[in-house]
Amino acid sequence: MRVYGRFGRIIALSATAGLLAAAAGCSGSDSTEDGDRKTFVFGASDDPKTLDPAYVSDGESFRVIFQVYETLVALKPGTTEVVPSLATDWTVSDDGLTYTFNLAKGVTFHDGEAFNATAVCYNFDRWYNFKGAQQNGDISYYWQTIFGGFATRDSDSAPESSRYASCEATEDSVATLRLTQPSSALLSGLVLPAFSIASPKAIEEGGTDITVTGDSIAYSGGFGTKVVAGTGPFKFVSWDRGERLILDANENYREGRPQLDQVIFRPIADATARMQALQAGEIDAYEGVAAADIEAVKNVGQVVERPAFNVGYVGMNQKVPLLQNRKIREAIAYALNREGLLKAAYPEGAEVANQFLPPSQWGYNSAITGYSYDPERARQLVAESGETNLTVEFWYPANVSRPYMPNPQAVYESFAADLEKVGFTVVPKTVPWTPDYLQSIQADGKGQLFLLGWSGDYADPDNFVGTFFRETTAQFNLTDPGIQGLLNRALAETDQATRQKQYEEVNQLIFDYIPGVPFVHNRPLLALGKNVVGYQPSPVSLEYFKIVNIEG
Amino acid sequence: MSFLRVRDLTVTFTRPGQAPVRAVDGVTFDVGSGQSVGIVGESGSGKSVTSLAVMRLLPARNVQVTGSIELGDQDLLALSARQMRDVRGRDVAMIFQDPMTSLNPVLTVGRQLVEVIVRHDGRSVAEARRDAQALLERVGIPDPARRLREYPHQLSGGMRQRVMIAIAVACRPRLLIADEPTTALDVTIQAQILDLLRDLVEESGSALVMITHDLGVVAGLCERVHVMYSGRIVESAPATGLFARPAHPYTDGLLRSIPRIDDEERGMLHTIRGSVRDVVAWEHGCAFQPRCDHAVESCLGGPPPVHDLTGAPGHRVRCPRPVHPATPATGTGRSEGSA
Amino acid sequence: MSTPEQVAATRPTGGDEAIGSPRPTRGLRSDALRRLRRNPMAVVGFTLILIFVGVAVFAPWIAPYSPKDNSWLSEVRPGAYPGPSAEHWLGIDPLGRDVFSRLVYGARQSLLIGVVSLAVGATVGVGIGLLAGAFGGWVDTVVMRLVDIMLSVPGLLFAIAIAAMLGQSLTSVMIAIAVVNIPIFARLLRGEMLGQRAADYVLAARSLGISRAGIVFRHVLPNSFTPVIVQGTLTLALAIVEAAGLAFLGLSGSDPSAPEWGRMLTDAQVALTSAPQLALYPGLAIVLAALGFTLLGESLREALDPKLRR
Amino acid sequence: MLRFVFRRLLQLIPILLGLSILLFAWVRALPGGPAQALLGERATPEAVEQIEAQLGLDRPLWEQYVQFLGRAVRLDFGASLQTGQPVIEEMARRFPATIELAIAALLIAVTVGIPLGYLAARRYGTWLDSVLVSASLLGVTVPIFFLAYLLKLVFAVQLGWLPTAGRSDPRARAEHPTGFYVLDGIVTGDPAASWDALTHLILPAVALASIPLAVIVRMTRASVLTVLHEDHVRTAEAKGLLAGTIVRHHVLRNAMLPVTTVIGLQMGVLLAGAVLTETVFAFSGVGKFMADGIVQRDFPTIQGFILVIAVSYVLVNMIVDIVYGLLDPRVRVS
Repeated sequence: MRVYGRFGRIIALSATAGLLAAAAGCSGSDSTEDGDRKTFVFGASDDPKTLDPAYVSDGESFRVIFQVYETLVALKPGTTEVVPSLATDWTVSDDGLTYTFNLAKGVTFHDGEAFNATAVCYNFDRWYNFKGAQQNGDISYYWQTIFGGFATRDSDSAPESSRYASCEATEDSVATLRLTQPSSALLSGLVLPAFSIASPKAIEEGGTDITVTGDSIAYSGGFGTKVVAGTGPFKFVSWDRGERLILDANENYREGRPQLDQVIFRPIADATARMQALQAGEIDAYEGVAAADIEAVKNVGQVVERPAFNVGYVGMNQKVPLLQNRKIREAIAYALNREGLLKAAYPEGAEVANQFLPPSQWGYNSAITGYSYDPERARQLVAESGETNLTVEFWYPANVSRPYMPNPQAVYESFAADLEKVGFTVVPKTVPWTPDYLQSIQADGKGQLFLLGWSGDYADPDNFVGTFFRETTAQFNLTDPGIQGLLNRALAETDQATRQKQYEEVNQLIFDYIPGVPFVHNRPLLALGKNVVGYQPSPVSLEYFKIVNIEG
Repeated sequence: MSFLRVRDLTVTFTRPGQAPVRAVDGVTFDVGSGQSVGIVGESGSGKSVTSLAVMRLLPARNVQVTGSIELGDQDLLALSARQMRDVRGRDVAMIFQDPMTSLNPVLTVGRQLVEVIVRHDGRSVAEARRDAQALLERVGIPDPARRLREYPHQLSGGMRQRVMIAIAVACRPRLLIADEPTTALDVTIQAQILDLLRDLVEESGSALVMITHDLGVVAGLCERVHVMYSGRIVESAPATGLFARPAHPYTDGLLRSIPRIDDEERGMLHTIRGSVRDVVAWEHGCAFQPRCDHAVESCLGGPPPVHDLTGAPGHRVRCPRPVHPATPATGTGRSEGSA
Repeated sequence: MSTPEQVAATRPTGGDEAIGSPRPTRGLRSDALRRLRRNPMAVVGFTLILIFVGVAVFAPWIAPYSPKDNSWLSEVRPGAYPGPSAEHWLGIDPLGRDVFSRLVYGARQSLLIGVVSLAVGATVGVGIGLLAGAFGGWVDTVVMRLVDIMLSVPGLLFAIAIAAMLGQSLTSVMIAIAVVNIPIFARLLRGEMLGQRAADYVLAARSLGISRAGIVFRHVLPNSFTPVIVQGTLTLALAIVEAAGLAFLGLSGSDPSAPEWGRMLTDAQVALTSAPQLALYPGLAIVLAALGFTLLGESLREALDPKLRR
Repeated sequence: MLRFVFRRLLQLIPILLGLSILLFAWVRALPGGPAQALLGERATPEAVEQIEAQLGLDRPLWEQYVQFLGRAVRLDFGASLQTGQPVIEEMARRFPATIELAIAALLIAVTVGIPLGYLAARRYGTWLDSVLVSASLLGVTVPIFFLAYLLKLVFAVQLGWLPTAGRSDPRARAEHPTGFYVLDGIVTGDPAASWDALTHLILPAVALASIPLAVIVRMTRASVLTVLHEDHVRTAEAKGLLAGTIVRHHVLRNAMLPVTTVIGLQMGVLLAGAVLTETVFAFSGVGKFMADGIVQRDFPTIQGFILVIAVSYVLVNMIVDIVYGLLDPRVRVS
């Protein structure tokens, strides 16, 4: 029976952990704290799903994977600049179809296997040859985003073609990647933890079985849950789900052993509880500091902010007759007290948004001002609209915290009260964030009014406005030749200056159309203990623990 | 000299917010060594409270006990609680009315018997077990070894009362108080239990106080009888004297309410009017007066004094107009007896 | 533990025969009422209930503002929520609403949940108990087995399961709590009826040739209601607390702005460090309302239980 | 005695069968039916169809039930929508934590509740009695999660005496061969780990113990009061037994009988209450998993949790019944 098998595995796991600990030269009592060991405890909001990099796209999994594995190319800490990593340098053919990576030498995986071009290509081939359930959009999201499809197409939802042609170990330390069509996003994409290079032996031995039943994904393979081996600064020791995940310093890390001796991820779902754990000294850092907790955190540690590279908005589905009336949309824009909400419930760095693009992104139209809070005007517009039935569904996600929306329910309550004040009847609708909410809003277009937002993946205006409006999406259901035509032209445009103008223009068009009301560009906050140094916030939330240290 | 001397015993229940109730009011009696004494009365007469007072088993709170109770050379009311624990079970033991509830249901019979022997006789448990077996045999329980291991619910009512008796006599107390020991039992068993009690008392030389509402029980067992009514002793006499010549109208009523086979002249049983509930405090005269056929106005002038019946030594009665006075009864008129 | 002077010291008047004979029912009722009035627990409980129900009924007149009115948003800063003032007796919440008004309207929700779930649960439960008690035999066996099975799921869990099944709404919360109450009332009434059926007056009535239904409805049922009332009072308290527990798990009314104590308490946890009062107010409200019903229920039980009478 | 246990085990069968029918009905009544309950709301129609065929939803109801029962007996509830792992594995992994917590809470409730209840009974009608009774009434009216938050705020955050979250110090490394952390420390010869696990248990256990504690206080009080009035205690007094003997053998021993039953019933409160307490203290037991499951509408998990907890509850109460039989000779025979 299963229970016995599980018991056996626990013992096996413990034994493995013990061996690893012994191998690392970690002697002494198991549970007593060694005063000399520098431990960094990160209060995560949840367990990783799995540590198989190719299967995940969520922040908590990425955070751990980012410390254990490395990618061919990486980001300069705190920026979006691509720098060498496992590939010391690379060349791109003129046609943009061939990438030749020169790999770092003398690197070994945590399991002792040698890192070389064969290992790199093993990983690429594995991804390209994903089958069946592995082609599920939730599982291989980033492969599909960057490379497109697979060797065989097993799922209707998988992209039809693939940009990937082949990977060849031309020399022991030279890997050649060939594409079927050029991609300017390739190098930026390869920094994502999803393209981490793992030990082929670990993958083979652990197994990568996966079964998908509806919403539920079972990572039944041992790779990523029990067997984990990358080349990163920290290596996997043990994982006690719900309790802690332990990483130890990699003594043989190619850049030299990290300053920290061990890193521990402690899952605490509730932000207040994480703050309390920080106060009690149980953890050294956490993500998602509530605005109300800033002072309390500052009393015991530090608050650092990530750059604002996001937007939160109230979307309006054009499928809904009431929302097809521009007067109504304008009334809503005037009715929402965005400034009041931000001042009351967001950290100081949060800015009121008036377009779907963050100010730091080129293409932002600084000439746009307007739709300031004016309930009188809103009421007047409602009266002018001629609409009599002012009942509207307002969707918000339950139990989730997003970078642009730390507490969706509070945002909902505040805006709903604003809307009711000017005469709307608001019907609350809420479902859990993943997968139900995204599905309902983005795929099924069930939303009428809805709360949503976007954190930028890369620095291009199309990543924001293009994603929303270039095509007619289920969430907005916007069909407007003016906006859509301009967005398509801007994407094809090669002249940077022209593009910038086009996006500034399109932002004005969107502002006038009001397919939704952007309300915030937030700066997500991280809390750090007093003695934590070297933590470098990243605009794309990928932060290196190898440069972190505990002082004193 | 008497072994148990009770003098002017008064038990008052004081409950906050309610008038104090005197359940026992100035009771005085003696029990000689080896003597058997009966205390007779209806429910509520105070006879049980008297016995509990002697055992000092009345609650400490809201109960006031005055007077004196001397057992041998000990003043029981002056003993500390701890000292009293040594007295109970060793010097004076008690048998209760209901054998169904008086034994602990979750302990074996043996355990309940052994613990008292160990407690007072200072014997080892093994020794006490042997004693216990012998005791059970003595009180007439067949197969005592097996019974020791059994629980009370496995025994019949009569057997349980035998166990109670065994527990009471386990440490050979010099005084045994039996509070209605047969009331809850079948009639056929009653006689057996009474026989057993009589045998045991005679054999051990213990004194016995038999508390009962049943004059019949007293008749065969006791040398002396005290009749209680509403907290006071209304008549005390040697058993033979009492049955021959009941003096108090209440005693007379009790006696006449016993059905007798040899008594053919009366077709109907006598009943006493009313119930003991219609209590009149003794301060305002005889408490029995409201139910008394003989009552006269003077019965209401304060508590009637006790006086000896002339010509009947040791026969005392608390009534100005006894039913069978020593002197020829007048039956009518205002002759007021005086002490 | 103390070594008591005498263990039997707390016995009532020493097994005296003077006390404890059967009393007629009518006497018992008025007797109970008298004892209830003298019991400070009952008085406190009754007062709390009076306040609670009064506030719930007259909420619109008591509350100075609408519970959803967020006009004071501009006075709020993260972690700094205005405290009590002349305009806002209990201050302003993180979304710029008057805390006192929300608390007052919250009493309505709590009372509604309590009363409806009790009414439904008790009615159905009593009906089932009646069925089992009146018919006896296999009906009784089957019904009581069912009740046993329902009781084999811990109450809160049962409520969670049902609320989770029905989805997020006030109705589903009320149904969930009601369903949990059904087996409790069914078993209670059936037990009472079995006891009553053997009672002397029922035997007397039967010997007089009164029909079974007649006996059940005219004699057994009215006499069984006392414990139902006691249980009902206690159930109201439980319903209020259970509703809070469900709210904590996200199982409450669909409108998060609706002033509901359990939800207010849950939402206030976010600001527990900076503004503990926001949790304390609804927390205390829940405790006091529940305590009111518990105190009254327990006093009632004690007053009506002849065994506990001293 | 063996026959008594056997008979009691036999009585389990109808209860468990009934329970399975109840759960079957629950799954059927879920929005979208059993297939969606297994697959989640986003299930594609094809997946639903496939599962429905697999579950035999087109077959007669009784056949479906038999199939459901088969799965339930094999503890096959499908995969958790939260983690993708089989529900039963997730439960098995977390069950020791919840058991440990429930036992700790029960220990607190019993060791504190019984003496307090006894004290209240002995001081019946005094202010002490009133205080204890009122406190116990308060104990059942304070929402567990609210109490948990208050305890955490005061003892962990403000005073810093105890940890705020989790089952063990995240920095400490301990082996967990059994999953019961306190026990693990003993098994692996690491007393510091046991101590660490204990300190993490205290606050959640106290919060969880509040209701059972209150109930046990009141039950003990009522029971002791009843026993004190029983004739056999007077007999014991008349025997001149020492006060301590009487309290232990004649009062408490008898009074504990009804309390045992109540303790069994309180296990239900403990197991269900764990859903609330574990969440507050980020204590990774089945309760927290269930709470997350409710939020995520993880019906396979909810279903598994309900069945496992209900069965545990029934089993615990059966054990309590058997213990009751051991304590009370009257039950054994009848």
